Amino acid sequence: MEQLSFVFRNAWLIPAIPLISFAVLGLLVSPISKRLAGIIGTVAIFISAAFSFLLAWSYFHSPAGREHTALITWTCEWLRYQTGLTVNIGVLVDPISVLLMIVVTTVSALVHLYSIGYMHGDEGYGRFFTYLNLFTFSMLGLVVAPNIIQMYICWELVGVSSFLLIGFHYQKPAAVAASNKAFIVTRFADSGFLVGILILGYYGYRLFGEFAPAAASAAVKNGVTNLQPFDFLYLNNPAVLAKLASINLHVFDISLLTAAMVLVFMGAAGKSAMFPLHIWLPDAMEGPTPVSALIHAATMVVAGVYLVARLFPAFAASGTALLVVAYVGAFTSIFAAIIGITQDDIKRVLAFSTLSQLGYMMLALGVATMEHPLGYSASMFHLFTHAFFKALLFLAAGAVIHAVNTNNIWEMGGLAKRLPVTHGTFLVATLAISGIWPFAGFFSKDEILASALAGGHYVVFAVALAVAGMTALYMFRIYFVTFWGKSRSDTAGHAHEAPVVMLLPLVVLAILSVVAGFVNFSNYVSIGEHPEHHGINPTVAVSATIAALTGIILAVFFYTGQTDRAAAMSRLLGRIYTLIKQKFYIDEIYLFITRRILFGFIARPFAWFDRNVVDGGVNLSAWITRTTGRELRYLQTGQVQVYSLWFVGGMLFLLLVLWAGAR
Amino acid sequence: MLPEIIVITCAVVVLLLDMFFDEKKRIMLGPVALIGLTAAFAALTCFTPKNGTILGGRFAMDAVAWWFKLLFIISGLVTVLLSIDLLDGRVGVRVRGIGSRGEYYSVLLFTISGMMYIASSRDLITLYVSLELATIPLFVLAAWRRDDAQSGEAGLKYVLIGAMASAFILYGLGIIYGLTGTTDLNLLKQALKPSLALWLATAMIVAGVGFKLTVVPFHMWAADVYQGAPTPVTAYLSVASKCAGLAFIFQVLFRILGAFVADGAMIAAIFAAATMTLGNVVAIVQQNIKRFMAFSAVSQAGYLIMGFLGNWDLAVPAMLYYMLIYVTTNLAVFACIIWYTNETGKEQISDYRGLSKTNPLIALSMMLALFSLAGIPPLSGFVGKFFLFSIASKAGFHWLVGVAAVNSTISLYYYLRIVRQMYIETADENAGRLPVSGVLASTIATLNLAVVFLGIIPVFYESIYAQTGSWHW
Amino acid sequence: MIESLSLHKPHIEHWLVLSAILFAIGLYGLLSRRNAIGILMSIELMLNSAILNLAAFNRFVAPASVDGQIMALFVTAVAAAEAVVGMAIFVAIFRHRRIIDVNRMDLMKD
Amino acid sequence: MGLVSWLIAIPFLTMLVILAVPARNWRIIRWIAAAGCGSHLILTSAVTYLYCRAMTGDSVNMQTSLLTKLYLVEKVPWFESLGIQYFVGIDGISMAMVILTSIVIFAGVLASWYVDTRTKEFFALLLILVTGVFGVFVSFDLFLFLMFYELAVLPMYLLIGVWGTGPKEYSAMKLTLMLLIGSAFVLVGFLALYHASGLRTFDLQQLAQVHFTTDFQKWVFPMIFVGFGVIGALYPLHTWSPDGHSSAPTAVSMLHAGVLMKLGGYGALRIAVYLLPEGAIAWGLFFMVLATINIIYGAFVAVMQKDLKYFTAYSSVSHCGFVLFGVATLNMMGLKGAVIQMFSHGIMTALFFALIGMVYSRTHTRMIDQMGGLAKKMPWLATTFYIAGLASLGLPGLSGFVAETHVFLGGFFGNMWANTGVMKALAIIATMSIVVTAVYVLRALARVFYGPITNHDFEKLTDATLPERISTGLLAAVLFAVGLSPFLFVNMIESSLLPILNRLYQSGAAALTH
Repeated sequence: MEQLSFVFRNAWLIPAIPLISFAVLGLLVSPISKRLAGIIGTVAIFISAAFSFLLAWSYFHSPAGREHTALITWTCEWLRYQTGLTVNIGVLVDPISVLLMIVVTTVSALVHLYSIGYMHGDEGYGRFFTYLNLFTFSMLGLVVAPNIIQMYICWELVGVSSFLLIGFHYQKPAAVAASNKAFIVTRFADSGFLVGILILGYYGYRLFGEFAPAAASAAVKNGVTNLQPFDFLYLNNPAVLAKLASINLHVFDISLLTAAMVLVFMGAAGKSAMFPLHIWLPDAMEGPTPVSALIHAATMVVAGVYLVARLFPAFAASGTALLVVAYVGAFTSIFAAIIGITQDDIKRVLAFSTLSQLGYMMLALGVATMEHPLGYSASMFHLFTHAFFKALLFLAAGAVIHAVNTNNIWEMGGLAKRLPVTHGTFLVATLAISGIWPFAGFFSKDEILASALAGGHYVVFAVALAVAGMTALYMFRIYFVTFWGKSRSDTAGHAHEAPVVMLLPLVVLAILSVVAGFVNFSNYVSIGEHPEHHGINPTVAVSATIAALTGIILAVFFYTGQTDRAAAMSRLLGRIYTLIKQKFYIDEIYLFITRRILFGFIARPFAWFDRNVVDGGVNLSAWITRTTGRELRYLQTGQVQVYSLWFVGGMLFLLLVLWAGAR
Repeated sequence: MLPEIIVITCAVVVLLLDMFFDEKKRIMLGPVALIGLTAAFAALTCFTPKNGTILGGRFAMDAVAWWFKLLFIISGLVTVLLSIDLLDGRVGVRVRGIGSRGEYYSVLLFTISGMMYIASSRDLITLYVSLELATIPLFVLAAWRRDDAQSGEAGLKYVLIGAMASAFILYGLGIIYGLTGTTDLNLLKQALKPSLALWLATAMIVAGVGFKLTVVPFHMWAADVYQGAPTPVTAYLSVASKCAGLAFIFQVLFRILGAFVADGAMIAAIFAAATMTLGNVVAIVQQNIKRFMAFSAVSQAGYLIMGFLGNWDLAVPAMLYYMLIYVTTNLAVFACIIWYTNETGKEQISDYRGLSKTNPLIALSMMLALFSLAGIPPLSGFVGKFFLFSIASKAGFHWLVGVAAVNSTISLYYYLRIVRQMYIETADENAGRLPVSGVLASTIATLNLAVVFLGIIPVFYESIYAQTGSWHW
Repeated sequence: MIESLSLHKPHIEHWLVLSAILFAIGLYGLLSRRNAIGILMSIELMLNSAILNLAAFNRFVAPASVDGQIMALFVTAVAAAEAVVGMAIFVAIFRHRRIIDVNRMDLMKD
Repeated sequence: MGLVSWLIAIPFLTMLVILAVPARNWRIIRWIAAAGCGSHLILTSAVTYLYCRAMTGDSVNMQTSLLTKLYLVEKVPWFESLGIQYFVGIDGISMAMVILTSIVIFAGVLASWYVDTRTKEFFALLLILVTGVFGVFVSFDLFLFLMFYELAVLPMYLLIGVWGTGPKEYSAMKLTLMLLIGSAFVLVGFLALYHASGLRTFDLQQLAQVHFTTDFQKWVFPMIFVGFGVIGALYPLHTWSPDGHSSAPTAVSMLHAGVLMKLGGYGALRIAVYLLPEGAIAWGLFFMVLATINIIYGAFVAVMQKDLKYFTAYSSVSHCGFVLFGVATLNMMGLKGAVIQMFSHGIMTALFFALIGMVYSRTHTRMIDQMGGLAKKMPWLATTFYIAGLASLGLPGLSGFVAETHVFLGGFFGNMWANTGVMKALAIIATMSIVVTAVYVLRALARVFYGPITNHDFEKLTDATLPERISTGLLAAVLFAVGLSPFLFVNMIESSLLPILNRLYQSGAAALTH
């Protein structure tokens, strides 16, 4: 293969720059000058963003880019578990990683910029930017990971940086609780992921001798010199996958591959907050709004989707795992959408909409196959567009909250004229997410629906269609309630527009969420031999638009003018309404399981057992010894004749033993 | 034979001087005894060959005998050093009825000479007589404090049981004489045939010696006698009398019963296990430090007789080396106890509260000595025990090694009780620094150096091994 | 009958049995007497039985040599010494505490 | 006197110097101690450099060697007639442990900078203890090993008994006795080895060439393993650890949890597994099950703890379970993981105890629910505490992750003798512990440092002082260093693990054939 150009060879700079700036900020700057910390952090990300655009450009204009082949542009040995099982950290450049790099750096850069305004005057200002840089680094490291171990490492690192950022206001108990919850839930998911890695690594290692030569020769064009069992290029190798799929695990009669992939998907579901591991995401909204925009809308939460896409051939090779992905995704999307309709906290509504959009992406992946990879591209496409308008929604919401100091939409209202820019951008984003032509969401959603239909998953298609309608409903619900009508609180009465440094990102993102849809995406991102090019499919487009419009109309009907219709409706639904409003009591169920079952029935008994039985045993032996001594001392009666008696007895015993021993 | 002669002469000289001196001059007696013992020491180390016989083979020297004599002289020397302050009344708390130094020293010297004879007598007669010469004066010493009820009682108990033991021994020796018709140890060995009579004799003799070695169940006297006797005498009893017992049983087992010793391993193991365990568990609950030391001594005897499990080329040196270490270590502990009793007249373990505050150095030495008794490296006790355990392990008694090792852990528990009193418990507010006489200070220091270095410097063990490893009896 | 007895020369077994009986009596006394002096006497008895043994053995086993007799002599002296020491200590205690009963001599126990 | 002897000698000499200084000027004493340990740190780095330079050449031909290659060896006959000798040297495993100890004691001295009661005795005892520890790690003669081992255990009694808190006498006695009972088992095993070999030597390398009979190995291995397991907190012999650690003063907890508990794993690996491979093969699975219990059980019990020190002690039980687990897997990754975990847990838990001590010295409570919001007042302590916590829950980038993945992979890869299915199951169970660990660590730390300040006395608390910052900063830095560049560390130890494995495979193959 030809010598890689400068850009490729130095692609490692994209994650490295934020890392360096993180180290510099954490150790040197933020103790000294907070203001400087903000600037440095932001600039660093902008540089890295520029670099990633450069990379994207040169990749898609390179022969490799045109046929979607991955390139390992930089690699070095990090850890050798044993000979033949080495982890080489590196940079993998392929369509989706490039895509994600663009998304991450862009959104991150804009969020940094926004935060300069938003976090102004916060005493943790420097810390905030340090954490943001850490996050950006970890996310980029995850994106470029060429092997599953590096993926896992950065996976954990994004987890911890999200933990730090959710709990940023560590004196707010709610924030602390939310951060712990987020970390622990994802950690639980990651344990599944780790077991999946163990399985893949072990069998990959066992089969390595068999398949490595072929895989390695195949991998040469990707610029890999020494292939390792943990590398994606090896794990995605069809021959290996076929072999793994043929091994039957004798529990539930599923193949080894399926087991491994389902476990891996558990990790993905945790990170992307799929049902039933979604509970942490709504609480994560306790974090500062820019964090929600960056981590919990645009980038980190799509890591799960990215992981599935990264291992897509493996998922595809085990059909079952892919079906699991599809149905979990579909269920989550509708489940979250239903809840979203009833929430009052603007950020929580957005969180639930994020859930449902992530479900969308998952189901898109689930309906794709190696032969018909439309869903694959569609999912990535939606990831791409969603990143922009969802980030925009959050940032705009942030601007609103910044103005009215409340999250409750019922304390807002009539903000349209007071916050014109925010209102405009928010409207754009709302239209985009509702999938109205010509906004970005329209195209990506349309592609997803088309792929579902083409894949013949009619249930999924129906669900997706319904979700499209609901999305429009709840989005316009908060839109109307927030910006129209008359203001329902005096703070909302005289709210002021945010500073320019905050509005600028809004505008940029608004533009992006308009134009992003016109990218002919599947040219760039696809998988398999024959990429499918997708034009507008009229039936799908029409049905989707109708669904969206229905949603909007319903929103208009319920939430414009005097708003007692909504109340009436909820009263009509009664129980069901409260059930939905309480998010189906999932949190309470979890609490019950952990507190009552795990702690009450395992941890506490163990603790008791340890203190009383195990330790008791030790003390008992000591007590026995002491008591024996106390009893035996009474042999010493002080009576000389008793002593003599013992003497004689001993003599006789000795005689007996000698005599017995002699004969 | 020169050292024995010197010791006896010295004893006589001391006695005579005691008659002719007046009270003021009697202060010279202690030094005289010291000079005598030092001379004997010099004579032994410089002028005494490690083999050879006189008196027609009735009295013989060999390496084992040589080392035993060394031990006896050392313990005698130290005992005199420890007694001087008490006898001359340079103490914090005067004890009445401790006078008459002359007799004290001469009696002490007589026992020493008797023990020295045991090691090298080659005839039943001399063996028995020297044993008695070593024992009877001890009765006197134990009861030394005429007007102290405990001391008297200790003496009486000691004399009664001691006499009984010697009667048993004598009867056993008589039977052996009857079986062979000779009293010459060298001839006895070939003449003996296994028979019930022989087992009876053996049982009686071993029981009698077990009394001196404080082997369970012949140990009962020890607690009371140790507690009642004057502390220096207790110190002497705890080391010298045990040494004498060992020397005697060496004579009996190796010279008389040499042919049958190997069969006795199991018995030795049983007695060892019983002795160390009983000694330890009872020592746990003691309050009086002398009585406590008695039980600790019992358990040490238990470790000691692990040496009788075979492999004599290793066992004999191991036992001798252990005896050497035991003598120094135990005397080191007793030196501290004697000092404390001299200054305060207290004997309870709890009285040692906060000693590390008032007299840090003595507390340190006592702690070192105690740890050495417990067998904590790098102190000599560890090495000594380790070699004995190794004997047991080589003989295949792994269970006994386990028992012994666990026992030494238990023993650590009660030694730590004293350490805790000295270091962890806080002293009474009015407790001040107690004076230390030069003699005691130097003795304690020397003994502790020995305690530390015997475990690190291999030369002593190596020479014992070289001389007695190939000891043919 | 008297003659028959007188004609019948005592043999070694007789002496041994006698000494054994003496020893046993002594032991019994040692274990049972309450009076310290009695105990000392019983010990003397045990020692003397041993002496008797030695003499007998010398006479019957090794008549050529005199080791046994010598030993007997030595032991007599030793026994005397022991008795003396014992008596002395006992006297000291008696002077001090006015008791002869060894059962009450248990200041030190446990 | 070679460098390795100096490794042992420096703390001892420092102790002598301290004894020479009059007790009243304790400030000087602590400076002396710091200087001594600092110089020891320098020496250690020098030795490390020498070792690495010498090792890189040889690591190739270790692939098939049955004898571990030692560097900087010193061999002096001692009790010659019994084949006892002063035999010290360095190989990868001991190197790692020496580095660990050197760092921890330096940090420990700095962490106990404000001990003002009986300072002289305190530092003297501390240094004796460390002398023993270094001795154990570099000695390759079983007698010497045992000697240093007990020397290292005993000072603990006084250190806890005098300077401790709470039921200190009880805990101190319990700890000392349990550990010495353990060493009693070890003693039995050593003597059995000594005599069974018939060589009349305690030389580890000569014993390693003897083939002991299978039956012999089958009863001696558990003896030695359990004996070391006691100090390695092997379930159910771990109960000295919570009491001991909670009563011990800061530096002592650091050393004890950080270093002494490693003696167990070290001995089990270096002596039990190395000398008795067949025994290891026979008993591996059994001890693996126990270790798994350690891991899970310790974690769950830690969830329930109210006292920070108990909390850390139980997490130590759980983490030392990883060490024993790794040893029991009997394969490369497992053993390597065990060694790395020893190192990583040593540093991590030392950091934990140091911080607990510092927090306690400010708040005068260790009860988790009596604290709160301390991060506001002591950001440094909070940050380092979180670093330690994240390391203990195995966050990548910190040393814990490297160790744990090694152990998990080791368990999952299994070995050719035990039932791999069971081993996989155990490995998966062990993996679940990372969740529980996350739960208890985060809950406790959040309770202590986050949230609003509950107690108004905490308003005027201060952050760490300079010595404390150096001590904790050093430890945290090491955590990062190992976590970010494990390759340095791993290559250092790998070549020394090969002989152990080669012996295992050799005798394991024999065991499989008949």
